[in-house]
Amino acid sequence: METTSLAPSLKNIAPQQEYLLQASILDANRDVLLHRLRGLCDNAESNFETFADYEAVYVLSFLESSAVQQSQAVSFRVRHALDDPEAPDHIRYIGQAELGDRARPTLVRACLDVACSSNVREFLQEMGFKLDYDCVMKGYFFHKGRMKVTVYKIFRLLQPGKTDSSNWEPLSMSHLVELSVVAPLGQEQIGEDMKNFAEQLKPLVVLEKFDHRRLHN
Amino acid sequence: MNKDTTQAELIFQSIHLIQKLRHDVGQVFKDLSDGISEYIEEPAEKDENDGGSNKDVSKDKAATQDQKDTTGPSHEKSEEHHEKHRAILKTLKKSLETISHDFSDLEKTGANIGPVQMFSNIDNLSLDPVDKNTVTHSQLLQSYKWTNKMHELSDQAVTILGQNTLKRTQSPKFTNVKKLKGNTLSAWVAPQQTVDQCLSVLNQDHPGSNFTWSRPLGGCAALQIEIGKTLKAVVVLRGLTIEWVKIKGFDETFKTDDGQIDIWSSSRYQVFQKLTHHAEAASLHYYAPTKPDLAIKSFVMWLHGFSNLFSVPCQKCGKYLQNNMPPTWRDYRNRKPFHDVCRM
Amino acid sequence: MQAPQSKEEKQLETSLDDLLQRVRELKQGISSFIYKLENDYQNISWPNMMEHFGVLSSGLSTTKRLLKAEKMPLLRNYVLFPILLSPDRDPHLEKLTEGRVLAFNHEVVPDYLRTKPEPEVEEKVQLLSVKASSITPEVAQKQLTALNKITSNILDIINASSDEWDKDSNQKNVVPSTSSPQDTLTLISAITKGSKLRRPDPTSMQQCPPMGPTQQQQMQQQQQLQPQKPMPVVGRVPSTIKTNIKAAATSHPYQRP
Amino acid sequence: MGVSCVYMYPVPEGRSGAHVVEVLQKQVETIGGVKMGSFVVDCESYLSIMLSVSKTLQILHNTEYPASCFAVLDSGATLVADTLFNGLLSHLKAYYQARKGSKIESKGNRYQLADFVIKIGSVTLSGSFKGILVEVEYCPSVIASECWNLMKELLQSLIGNIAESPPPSLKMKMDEIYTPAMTMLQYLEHFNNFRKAAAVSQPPR
Repeated sequence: METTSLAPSLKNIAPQQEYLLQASILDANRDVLLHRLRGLCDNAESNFETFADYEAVYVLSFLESSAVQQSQAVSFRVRHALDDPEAPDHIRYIGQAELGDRARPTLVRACLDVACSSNVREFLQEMGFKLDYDCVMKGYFFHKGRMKVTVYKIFRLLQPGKTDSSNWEPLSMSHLVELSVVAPLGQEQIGEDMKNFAEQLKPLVVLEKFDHRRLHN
Repeated sequence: MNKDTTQAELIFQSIHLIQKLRHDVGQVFKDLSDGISEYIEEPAEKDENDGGSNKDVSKDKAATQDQKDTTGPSHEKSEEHHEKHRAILKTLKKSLETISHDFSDLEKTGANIGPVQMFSNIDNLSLDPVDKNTVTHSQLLQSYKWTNKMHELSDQAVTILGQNTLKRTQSPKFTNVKKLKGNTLSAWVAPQQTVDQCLSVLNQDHPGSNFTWSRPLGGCAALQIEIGKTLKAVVVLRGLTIEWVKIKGFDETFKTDDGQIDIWSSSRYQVFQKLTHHAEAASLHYYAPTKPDLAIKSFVMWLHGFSNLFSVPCQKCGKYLQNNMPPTWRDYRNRKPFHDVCRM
Repeated sequence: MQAPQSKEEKQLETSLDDLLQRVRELKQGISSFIYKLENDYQNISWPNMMEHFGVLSSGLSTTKRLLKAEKMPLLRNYVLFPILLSPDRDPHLEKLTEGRVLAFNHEVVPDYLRTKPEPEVEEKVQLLSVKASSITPEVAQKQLTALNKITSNILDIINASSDEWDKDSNQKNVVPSTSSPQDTLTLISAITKGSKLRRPDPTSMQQCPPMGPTQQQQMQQQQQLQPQKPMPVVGRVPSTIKTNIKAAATSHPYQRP
Repeated sequence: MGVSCVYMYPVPEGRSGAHVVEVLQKQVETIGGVKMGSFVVDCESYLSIMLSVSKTLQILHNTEYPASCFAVLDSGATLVADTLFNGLLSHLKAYYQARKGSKIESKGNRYQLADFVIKIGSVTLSGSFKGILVEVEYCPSVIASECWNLMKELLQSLIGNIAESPPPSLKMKMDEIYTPAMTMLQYLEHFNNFRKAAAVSQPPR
């Protein structure tokens, strides 16, 4: 029964982990950081890569949502590039963040990226998902090796569903800075590399592993 | 030209004089080396060698006189000896005179020869002592071979093209320049505005298709036509002349990975490869250098006939498929669909 | 006569021996220090150096103490009188001085047997002491205070500027407040938990009146009494709201740390 | 990518499925088809649990699109995603669970004939043979209504009158630009039919 030629590609989905460090930078100091990143990262000769994504988070939870089961709620982040109409939509599943012990340099969480067709929003809703919240992220993107650095601003949508820029309202006067690597499970070396990289951005931004449990909604 | 020929004559003359001079000088040395003893036999040889010039004749006379003297009685030996010496000196003097005469002649002609003009650096080639190090020779040889070949091939091409009535290139050799001059030029030197205007008119005339054009290299327009949802074509225009046609499927693209327009790659579908061939033929068929806008108009109209490529059966056999291909041919006049094998 | 004399001599002899011993030790200390400085200077450390100096100074002070000791006869009472000066090389002397003094001649004797400073130096000292004694105590006092004043002034200036300098460099370290932790928190919680991005559920309006994000935050900070005010939980349908409120009011299931 | 039509080819009484497949393959080879590898289309059903309305999620894969995964809901809404979508499903275990023994697949040879691709697949439901599906794809065209007559000509020469009209799930979308998802919907329809037939002949325990 499992002898189909498709079997290998389906069964061997290596669990991917995202290693993450976060920080923020005030808008006024953004350019300094951008120039430093440009020098540190690959493709220094080309211009900044920008992105503008619309992200909507969909949650699937039981109807009889008692608080205990709430923790079982599954949320998918659906992303859609506003600046590149050709790019496919994107579902991202992010697991619970693990802090690990103190020695571990970064936050680690399960992560799964799936590109999909653009009817994904309706499809998820039909599956029983509900829109939790949405926002627009606009900013810059760098990469160095497999490390990815994003510097972006988060915008609230004043009116639901409208994604043109007149409908945006910035959430704060800062840009969020994220340094992340998506890699198969158990590559602890990456954390060290990221730590070293983050070290070079000090004291402009201090990238840290943030305890997400500390956050209140 | 005239100067060159006189120059050559002069050089020839002076070479001749130099030869003569050498001969005379050689004679003098020979006389000297022979001395008195051998003197007798010498004139005979001399007689054989040269008898042309006046001076030689006079020398001969002296020689014959000497011969007579030698045959004289022996008691006059000492006097005879004297005579001999005198004769030798005389001939010597005479030949030296000829030499000086010839030499002055040579000097005169030499003065007339102007300095040879240096035409190019080629002249310096001979000065290069290490010709083994330079590859010039083999290269020259190679290029000579190639020019020869090219010459040969172009000759053949001329004869072949001469027989062909379908002429796309205007050359005084093939066509009557005076007749076509004004119009032909405008066919491929049409200003961009004219081309743009013509294309937008075409776009309006064919509502089912979508025309877009760009000029990736400046002058020539690369026109992309989408006909219905059936096919895409790229047409390269020089002015208003069709230079290149490619046809691909609706789901294929004329873009390379880096966003450049790609006019070279062929469709992966056999149908559109076939259509490309037909369209190339059609672009020649509709070629009209005098009325370029009409030519492109009728070509586009013909191309538009493929909008029903998959949905119309062949006019002759009434079938949709022949060799697993739809009717890929459209008649030039009435644009009726035929299979490739069904047209006459 | 013999006995006391010999006793005195004996004392002198022993004390001289002692002295010699001390000086030799001192000399050894100096030479080893010099040796170290010349040949092993890479490894010498500051504390090491200070240690050497300490040894030397203690050696000097013991020598001094020895000279002042009671047992020590007054050496000053002894006169050293050079009987013979000779320009010739004296191998015995050379050996005794370890090659430093080759001959006991006119050149070295004045330097080695000197008991007073050089006349020129003496003159200068004389001059200065005369000058010092010529100043009246009042004038001296005045000058002293003036000097003190100037010194303290300078000290003040130096201190002030050094303070300023310190402050400057401190400020430089402080200035790059390029990020605000508050913003970081806001942004991360927005991106991970969706706070301040979530639209108030129209059905649960009555329960949680819509308010501006900043206002809401202030509220949260001020009203520490009820920080666990339940946010609208997305995904609930209206029918279940009542039970939710009840649950929240009685005991909230997740206590935040 | 082009227009595909999928038809069920009946197995006459008393003939083995393998034999009928063989005959069909011979036939394709006679008209000039060249064998170009094999193909598999598979489908698995996931049932929703604990949701107010019961929902079925069908997950299909096709070797023609090896990096894609097709998810279809009851309404016919189709999501085309990376094969990694299977990984997402594992996170939804609490809500959607795979129905046991629902795995059905069509497997067989793939033939190329000019611009046509012909696939003859034998259908197996949890390991046992259920029938034959024939897929004919005409690659150059993207509009089903345009090339239907042309395809019909080839289809009829191959499987006869079964291909009298376009497949029912395609009928509504004849004038749209054809997408691979439409092929998958046709397969799903056939798979559902096979499942129903199996359920009838084999009453549920």
